[in-house]
Amino acid sequence: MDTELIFQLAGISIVITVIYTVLKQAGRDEFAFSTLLLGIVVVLAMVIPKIADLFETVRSVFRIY
Amino acid sequence: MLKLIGACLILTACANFGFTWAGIYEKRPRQIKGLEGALQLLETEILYGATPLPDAMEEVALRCDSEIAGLFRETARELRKMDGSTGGEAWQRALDEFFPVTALNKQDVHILRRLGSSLGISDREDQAKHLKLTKSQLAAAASQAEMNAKKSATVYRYLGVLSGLLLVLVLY
Amino acid sequence: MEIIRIVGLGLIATVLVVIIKQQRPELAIQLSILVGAIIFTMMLGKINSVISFLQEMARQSNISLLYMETILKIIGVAYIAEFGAQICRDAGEGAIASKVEFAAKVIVIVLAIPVIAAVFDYLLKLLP
Amino acid sequence: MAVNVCDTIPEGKKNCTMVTLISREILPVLPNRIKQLITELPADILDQLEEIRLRQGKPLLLSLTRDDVMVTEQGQPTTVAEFGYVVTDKDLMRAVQLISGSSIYAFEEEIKNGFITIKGGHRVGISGKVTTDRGRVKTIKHITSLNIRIAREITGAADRVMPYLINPVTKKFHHTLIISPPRCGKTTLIRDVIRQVSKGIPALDFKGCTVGVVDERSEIAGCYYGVPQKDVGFRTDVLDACPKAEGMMMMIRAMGPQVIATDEIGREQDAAALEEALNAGITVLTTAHGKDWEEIAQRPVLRYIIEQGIFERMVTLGRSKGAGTVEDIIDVSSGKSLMR
Repeated sequence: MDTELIFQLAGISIVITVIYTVLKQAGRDEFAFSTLLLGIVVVLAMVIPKIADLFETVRSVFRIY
Repeated sequence: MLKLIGACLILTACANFGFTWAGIYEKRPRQIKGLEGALQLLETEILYGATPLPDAMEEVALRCDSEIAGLFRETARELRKMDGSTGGEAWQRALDEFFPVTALNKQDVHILRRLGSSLGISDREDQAKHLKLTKSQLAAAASQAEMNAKKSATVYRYLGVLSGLLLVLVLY
Repeated sequence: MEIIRIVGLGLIATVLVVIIKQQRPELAIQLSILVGAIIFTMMLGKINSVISFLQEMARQSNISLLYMETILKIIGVAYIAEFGAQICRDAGEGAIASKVEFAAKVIVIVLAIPVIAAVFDYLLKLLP
Repeated sequence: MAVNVCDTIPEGKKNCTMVTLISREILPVLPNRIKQLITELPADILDQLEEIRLRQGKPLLLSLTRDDVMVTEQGQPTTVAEFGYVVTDKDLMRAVQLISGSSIYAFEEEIKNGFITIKGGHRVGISGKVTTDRGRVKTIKHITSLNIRIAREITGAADRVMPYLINPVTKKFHHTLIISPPRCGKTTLIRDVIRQVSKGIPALDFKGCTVGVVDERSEIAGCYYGVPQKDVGFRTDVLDACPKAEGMMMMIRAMGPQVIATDEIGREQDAAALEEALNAGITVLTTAHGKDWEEIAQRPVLRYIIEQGIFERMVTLGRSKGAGTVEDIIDVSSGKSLMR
């Protein structure tokens, strides 16, 4: 389940990169930038729970309360 | 499996949207060019044939680009009703009806509307002048539209497919 | 085999990150964070069993549980700090990485104070 | 003995035809407001309607058979000018556009001549500010007056006069001149004469013959895009809006008419063309403005024509019993009135 997430994230990153390039080429710089921002937010939203998970596990494993 | 089908549906829908959008951008210069040609025909009808407006409109509708023939056919129909509306009014009404089914934007329609107010109210030379003016305005709009289309059509095509892909990836 | 899975994952992720990094480093970083987090999480389960074993040993050999727990805490803090600092360094922010490491060191010392105090106590008892 | 040609039509039929005629052919060319006002008028006024006059800034005026009447804003007939609906410049502009079918450019020639013929053969007179080009009328720029003349087609208007115009022995149509003051039914009469000559009259044992109509002012046949809007018979060819003299020559050359009909002769070329027609053995039917034949004879060209003895019959019209009263029919060779 976790490996899937990596590919999903990589896919999203690549697609966003291409969209950014295409829009930039068309001269829609502001559009391109906002797409990028949106992409980062989406990716962050997916990554942050994972990090939270990790920290939670670390805390429980090493008894840091 | 169900997920896969859904993903395919989303992808095709988004791609389709992109292609349609691009299609509109590509249609506009073509339709403006068609309009230019049609107005040329109308000018010929008026200047050399002195054909009455309903007949001239019908003639133009028969001979011009099929995509914009509707505008002229509709005007001729409105005029033939003889319900006390002038050529200009018939033209405006036809435009209102015809505009939503075209790729023309507000600016183009504005040019055409301005033509309507002078349609059929003066002698041949004057009519020809008005038509020439409209044609030159349309020509400017066409070249601009063409440039726009070149840039935008590909972008929208890409964007459609890619946004579909993105949506699938985010939701998967 | 767990290791094959993890190495495979790491390689693929590396390739992807390298691809993305050329265009959009900010997205590449996130990807690498995710990969790191996932591998870490996978390994934590194993570490858990090691720690349980250590605790069992400590209990049998009558070592004070306080020390054991302090050591575990310190290891945990070190792990997390290392994780964060590595990522910062990956992204080219060496300064932030060193700050994170510094913070980790301070916290480790703070955590270690009871142990150090105990050591001093013993030393003072030994030296009359 | 004077006869009103209008009397020959039954009263009921006339009523209904007039109202439907107006609603079908006149109302579509009027701007909405005026259209509404006229629709609301009582049928007996519509029945008498001859002209609708639109003048910018002046009350809307309807000319009836005997007098004229204005219309109030509420659609009531009135004779007080102050109460009448005042025609605005917008009304006129719309009317002009509607009359020309929104194609003023198509009627440049007609506007130069001062009138447009609309569907149904009704003529609309135009006046306003004229622009000239090297001394000739180029166009009427600001049209400020319109006169819509309702062309009445009275089938059978010529029933009373036809027996006098056809030779009872040879069964040939006489050379005829119709003399009439304006608005006395001259055109109505000549149109019906043409129709009867073209179709033939079984009662008089007269077989129809080919008629060529040179309709300089589009009045006789009321051509709309070249198609006669009035019934002028099926053996009739119409040269619409063609100068008379030239038109007659064209007809003689190619169309081979047995009778040539024109309206309002009076110029020298007309006389020459008439002679040409006579030489070709063609019978001539024409009209002239005037009260009676003494008055006509004052004008040199007409006098010359009459003195040549071209015409065999002269029909005089008047208004003594309403428009279209046949006052007299004269046999020119003997100078006697045939109706007394």
